[in-house]
Amino acid sequence: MSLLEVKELTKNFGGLAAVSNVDFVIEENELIGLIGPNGAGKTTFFNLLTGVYVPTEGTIELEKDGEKILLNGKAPYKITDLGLARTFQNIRLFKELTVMDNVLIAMHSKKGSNTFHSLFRTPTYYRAEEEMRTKALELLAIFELENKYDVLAKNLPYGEQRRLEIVRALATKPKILFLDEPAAGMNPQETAELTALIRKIQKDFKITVVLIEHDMSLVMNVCERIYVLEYGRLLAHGTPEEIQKNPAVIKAYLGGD
Amino acid sequence: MKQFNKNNLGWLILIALMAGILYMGIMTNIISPFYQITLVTILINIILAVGLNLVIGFSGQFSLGHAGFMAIGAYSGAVIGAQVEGFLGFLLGLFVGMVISVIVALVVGIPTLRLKGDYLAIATLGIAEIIRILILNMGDLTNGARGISGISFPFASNLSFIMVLFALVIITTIITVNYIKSSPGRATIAIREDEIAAESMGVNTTTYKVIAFMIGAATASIAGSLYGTYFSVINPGDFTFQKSIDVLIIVVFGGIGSVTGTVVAAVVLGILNTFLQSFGELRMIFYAVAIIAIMVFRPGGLLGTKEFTISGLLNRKAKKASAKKEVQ
Amino acid sequence: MLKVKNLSVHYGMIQAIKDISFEVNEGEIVTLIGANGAGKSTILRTISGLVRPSAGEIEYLGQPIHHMPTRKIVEQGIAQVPEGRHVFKELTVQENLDLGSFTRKDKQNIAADLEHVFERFPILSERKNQDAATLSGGEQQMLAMGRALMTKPKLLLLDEPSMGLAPIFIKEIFRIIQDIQKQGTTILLIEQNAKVALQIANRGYVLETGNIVLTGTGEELLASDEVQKAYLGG
Amino acid sequence: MDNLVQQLINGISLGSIYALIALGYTMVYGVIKLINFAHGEIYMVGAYVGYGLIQRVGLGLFPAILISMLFCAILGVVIEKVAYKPLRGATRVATLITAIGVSYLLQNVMIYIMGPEVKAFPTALKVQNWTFGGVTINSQQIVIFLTTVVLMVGLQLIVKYTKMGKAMRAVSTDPEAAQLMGINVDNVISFTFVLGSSLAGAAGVLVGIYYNSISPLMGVTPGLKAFVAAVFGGIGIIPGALVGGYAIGIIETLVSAYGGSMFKDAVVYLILIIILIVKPSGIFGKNIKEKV
Amino acid sequence: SSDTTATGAASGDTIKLGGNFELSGGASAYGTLMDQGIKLAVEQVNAAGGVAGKQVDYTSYDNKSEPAESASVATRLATQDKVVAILGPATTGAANAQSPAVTRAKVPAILPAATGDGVTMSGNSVLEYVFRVCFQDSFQGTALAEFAQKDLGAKKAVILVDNSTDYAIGLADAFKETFNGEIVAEENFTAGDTDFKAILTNISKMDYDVIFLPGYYEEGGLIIKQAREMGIKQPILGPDGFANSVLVDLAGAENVNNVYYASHFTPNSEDPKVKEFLAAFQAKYGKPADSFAALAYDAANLVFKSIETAGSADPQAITDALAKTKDFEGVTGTFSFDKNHNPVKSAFVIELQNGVEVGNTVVEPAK
Ligand SMILES: Nc1ncnc2c1ncn2[C@@H]1O[C@H](COP(=O)(O)OP(=O)(O)OP(=O)(O)O)[C@@H](O)[C@H]1O
Ligand SMILES: Nc1ncnc2c1ncn2[C@@H]1O[C@H](COP(=O)(O)OP(=O)(O)OP(=O)(O)O)[C@@H](O)[C@H]1O
Ligand SMILES: CC(C)C[C@H](N)C(=O)O
Ligand SMILES: [Mg+2]
Ligand SMILES: [Mg+2]
Repeated sequence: MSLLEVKELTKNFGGLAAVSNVDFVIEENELIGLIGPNGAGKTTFFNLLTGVYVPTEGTIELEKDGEKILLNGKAPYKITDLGLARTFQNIRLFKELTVMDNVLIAMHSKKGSNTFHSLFRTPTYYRAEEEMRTKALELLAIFELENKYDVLAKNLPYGEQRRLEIVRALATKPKILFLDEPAAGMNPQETAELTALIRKIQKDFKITVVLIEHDMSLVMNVCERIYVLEYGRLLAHGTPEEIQKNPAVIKAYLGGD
Repeated sequence: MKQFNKNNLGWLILIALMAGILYMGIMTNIISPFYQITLVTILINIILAVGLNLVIGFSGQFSLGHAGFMAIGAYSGAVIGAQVEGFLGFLLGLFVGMVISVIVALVVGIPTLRLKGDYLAIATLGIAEIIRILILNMGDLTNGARGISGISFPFASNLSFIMVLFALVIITTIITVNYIKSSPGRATIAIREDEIAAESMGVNTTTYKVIAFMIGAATASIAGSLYGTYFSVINPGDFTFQKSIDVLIIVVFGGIGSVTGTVVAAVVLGILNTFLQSFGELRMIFYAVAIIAIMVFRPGGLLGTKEFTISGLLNRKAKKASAKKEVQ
Repeated sequence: MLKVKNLSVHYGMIQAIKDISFEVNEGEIVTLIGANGAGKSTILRTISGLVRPSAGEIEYLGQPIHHMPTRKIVEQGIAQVPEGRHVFKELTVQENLDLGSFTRKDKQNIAADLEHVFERFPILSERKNQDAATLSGGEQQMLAMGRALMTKPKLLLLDEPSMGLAPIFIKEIFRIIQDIQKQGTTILLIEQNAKVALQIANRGYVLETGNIVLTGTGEELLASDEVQKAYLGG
Repeated sequence: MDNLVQQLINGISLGSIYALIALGYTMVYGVIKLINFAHGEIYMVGAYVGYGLIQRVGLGLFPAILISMLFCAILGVVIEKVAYKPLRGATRVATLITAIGVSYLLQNVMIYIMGPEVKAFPTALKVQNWTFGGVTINSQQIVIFLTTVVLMVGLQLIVKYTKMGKAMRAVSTDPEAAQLMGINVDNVISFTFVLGSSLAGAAGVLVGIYYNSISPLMGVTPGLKAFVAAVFGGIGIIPGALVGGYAIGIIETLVSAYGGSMFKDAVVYLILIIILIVKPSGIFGKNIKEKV
Repeated sequence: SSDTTATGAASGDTIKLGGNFELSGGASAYGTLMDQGIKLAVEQVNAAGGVAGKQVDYTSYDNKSEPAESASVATRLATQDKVVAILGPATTGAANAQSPAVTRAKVPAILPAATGDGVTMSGNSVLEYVFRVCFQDSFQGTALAEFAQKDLGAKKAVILVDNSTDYAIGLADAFKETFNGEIVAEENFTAGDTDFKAILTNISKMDYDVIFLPGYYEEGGLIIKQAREMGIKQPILGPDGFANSVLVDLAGAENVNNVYYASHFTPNSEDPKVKEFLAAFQAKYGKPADSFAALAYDAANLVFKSIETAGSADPQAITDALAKTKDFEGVTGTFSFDKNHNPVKSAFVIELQNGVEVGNTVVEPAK
């Protein structure tokens, strides 16, 4: 089977179906785009996959070591442990902590020493700590943030905050990385740089990236497949070329020129 | 890594120095019996407040139930101290109190720590009150409202008690600091910063909240045992909501999230309190005005979230130089 | 209409705005462009009185306003769509829009204006009784815009109004901006989407770490190499 | 049966008093998200002002209540300006500690001026008892009950339907955006304190009359209970404060009535905790999960 | 310190006396009155030429109504200020916390009103430096139980107890032990409560002859009022905690019928000493003295007398003299100390009708 299979996923808020009957497949090493008008249900869809919301109906299944694991209703931290990581549409860094700490926190479930070792500062603790820091610096270097390791997250300019969010998500060692509007608030120049970075990490880390974005220069450039949502439903699905030509998508989302 | 050791060494020297000063001071009676009481109160308050700071300042969970755990420790110490002779009884009481507190913290923490902000505050306050009311109604075991007096004091002198107390202050503080500066500690701080993001980074928020709560409970219990042992009388009226507030004031005063700030605040408030003894009816008026004034002028507390560090002290010059470079 | 003279703004020790001057004339669309952290939002916040300048003056309709409290500035007819939307999360969409007209005296026109906002943003009408907190990012952006329109401002300050909007709606939003300009509202616009912003703007200023480094008409700036390279991605 | 009805009446009249104080708590909380620990002390000051006016000056009940409300309103605004306003940007615990400081201050200044001991409140209202079957109810209970309900409805109307009410809710969610709407945030907050504190003042006088007893520490227990009541109902929600107040009054009374007087507070807290576990934002609290 | 009432004599010529009182916090209503009672005694003795020719210098500190503070204040007085004797604290809890400190410093402490059983004891042995001038709770509880069955002829009693104070609980226990009849019900309240209707409604349906109400006048007054308004007519019996005129104010004079309480002294006494004390107190403070002020006044005078008998202001000498106290004539009665440093003195049970004292019964201590 595929890496992740979503079947007939539905989320209702009161009378409103924010996500409705969506089928979605993620394979290994892909770059997938998720687009759609405002309020189409894209963020809600991410929230369902990462455990922030519990689906009203439908299934989310992850394949791991040849087994299928049902993700419905699992706590977010468990889903992260299983290899799904994300960034947030409204940046949610640990603002009062340093860049380094932000990354170390994300590593903790994989590498951190346990409570006992930390309380009594055993050699294991020092070894684990040292390893984590080295690893974190490596990750930060990819995003050119290594020199800012001791800056408080809130003091970073906006663009760097977005990048740090990606580093932090990567630090959880995900198989699938979900990015929610990573280019929002960036100018075209910065967006272009980000585009290259996303390609690079997808290749280097051998992961799948799923991204929500309204900036078509980014989406059409990097994504291999695109899903389009409208009113919670799947409106279309295909390659960038197909989507750009799809009249329904043009009408609902892209707008004609 | 080198820096790390230098820093630790610095602290070690400072602690040894302080222990030496205390020892000599008490031996020579320069720290008179009266100042010893103030000292004991301050040291006990440090244990209480450091633990509460872990819960409130670092894990971001607003607990108003500290007095309940202190009561558990005090009563365990008193009851067991009466059964088991000597120092062993003291240790056993200390230990049993910790175990009970940790179990209570675990059992009530799991369901209630899901609550947010003021709802959690009220729930924890409720737990402390329930503990207190149970103690009040435990018949001959706790002696109800009459409390327990003549609690055993298995120390050769005040000096030896104070040295043991000092050691416990150091141990609990080091454990707390070690915890904060470790991977689980960082996970705990992440919860304070943004619970949803923390969970999405793989942090099991319930676990870490409960661990912080349990460490806080254990240290409060230790403080309670020491309190009962030293002052020899306890009754349920000593562990009301008011006591939790007193500790909270120390934490906020020092700066939420600053361990060294907590220590400084405990010392400052301890001295202020003793100083105000002679003001009779005006005492609490001055105290209240002091609280308001300090909060108005230093809303972040004495140290904010900063820590006083030895390495900071050592590096002060180096940093100044490099800061200049950056500007140019 | 708006004259900013030798303005400096500090956040603690950091100087975010360094002695800049510019002006906006009645009926114009003026845009401020610049990289992240250049100080664009700070300027808007200072005009609205949310941040106090450390030096310099701001004059609006010939009257200094840099000492006025925000609400007075709003009463004079300066509205803002702030960065990060700042909708009233615990209130419904309808209540948010009502608050837009809080200081208005012409009660009789309010209902019509509300209709107008709903026409422009049909989704808000569908979500009328929903709490703003649960709106999607883009919906919140529309609400912030709608709310500002309800104040019927003489001068509208827009801080990245297209952020998080779907492409089809970005076009719509710029159309709306031009519309309200036609109806007589003056506009000071910040946009990451510098290209479109410069296309509709009468004039623009380029900001770099708190300084104005370039100024000109929309076309001039669009044609400038520097702007092309730094802000338009090629 | 009579007994149960009588106890319910007892519970409701006790609950009315908690509710009356809780309303002010919740008002202030709703707007500036501050647990105004000094609220119980404003209630106490209200009672003393009423005492002074009736006992020493010889005024009648209604002028005394009005003047006391006025006095407390001014006091509330002064406290806000001096002690809370400078902390607006600070953490909420910092403001909480300041509020505790203010509450100590008011208690001890009152002790300094009036002495620490309990004082008997003059009987300013003739008590009329009515008995139906085995059940007795008196005029004061009815007055307090009606006052509480009327005030609750009044407050709710103000907050929901007036322009000021809208402004209050706007300030509550986003003070900065509220300014951008032309709202005078300082005025709104002052108004909130005027409302909340004058309510406390009225409550002080009414309770003084009802129990016939006032003391400088009289605000502590009801203050705490009122806070619990506000949490019970969902902090910031006006009908919630009322329901929370009644819930606590009735639980306390019934627990005492059926042999648990030793445990009445413990039972109240236990029920509170259980309710919060089921409904983490109180009975009326909206449990919106934060939109991510 | 601001609370000094020295009259200007050089320090060598003064006797330093310390006060450890609840001047702030929950028990400040008692502590403050006691402090005032002592200041009056000091003023009078200084005006009359002092004690053994020396002026008395009285310093009091606030213990915040907290045990730890009480230990701190006692230590401060004994070791820093080097007082020759300590007066206070008011309550049993604070007194217990003070005992180790005075024992260590070997300075006598005289407790005006700490009535808890065993306050002067450590296990089975007496604390050498701790004395009190009030009777203890078990004596009072016993006396009231006997009064209930003998004088009131009660067979069935209801107990309403303040479960938050050791004082009230001790009283209730002693009462239960002595009372031969049936205890129909025991209900609890907490100091600071104002609404007692729930428990009163409960007992209003029961059959009994007397209500025993161990607690203080603050709650006692309100309970009397609410009970009488509810139509409960049985006699109400209270401890010395009722001995304050505010009790009647709180309850309303018309409700205070069939109310009896134990007291250390009666303001209606014909004894000139008592009259003089009451007048002097009223003149100095503008309010009536209650029994707590009277007890503190006695405690101070007892110290003065012991210094005179000892002929020295040395703490140990004072302690020895105190222990030998015989027939000390105070405003709260004439008493001697037993071997446990408790005064052997009689109690009054005062009867109130329509809010006024109509009579009293003297209860002699058991021999
Ligand atoms: N908790 C909620 N309660 C009610 N409605 C909700 C809730 N969360 C989301 N919605 C509604 O569900 C719809 C989908 O929202 P979602 O945030 O997923 O949109 P989106 O596709 O991410 O949009 P955008 O591109 O603007 O971010 C929106 O109309 C929103 O108003
Ligand atoms: N509240 C604050 N405290 C301290 N520094 C601040 C604060 N707000 C902004 N700054 C700093 O001031 C500078 C200007 O920020 P501003 O938000 O005005 O930039 P901007 O041009 O709007 O950037 P963006 O495109 O990211 O919105 C930045 O360096 C920023 O870090
Ligand atoms: C002053 C009194 C109220 C003290 C009380 N008799 C007690 O022991 O504790
Ligand atoms: Mg979205
Ligand atoms: Mg900006």
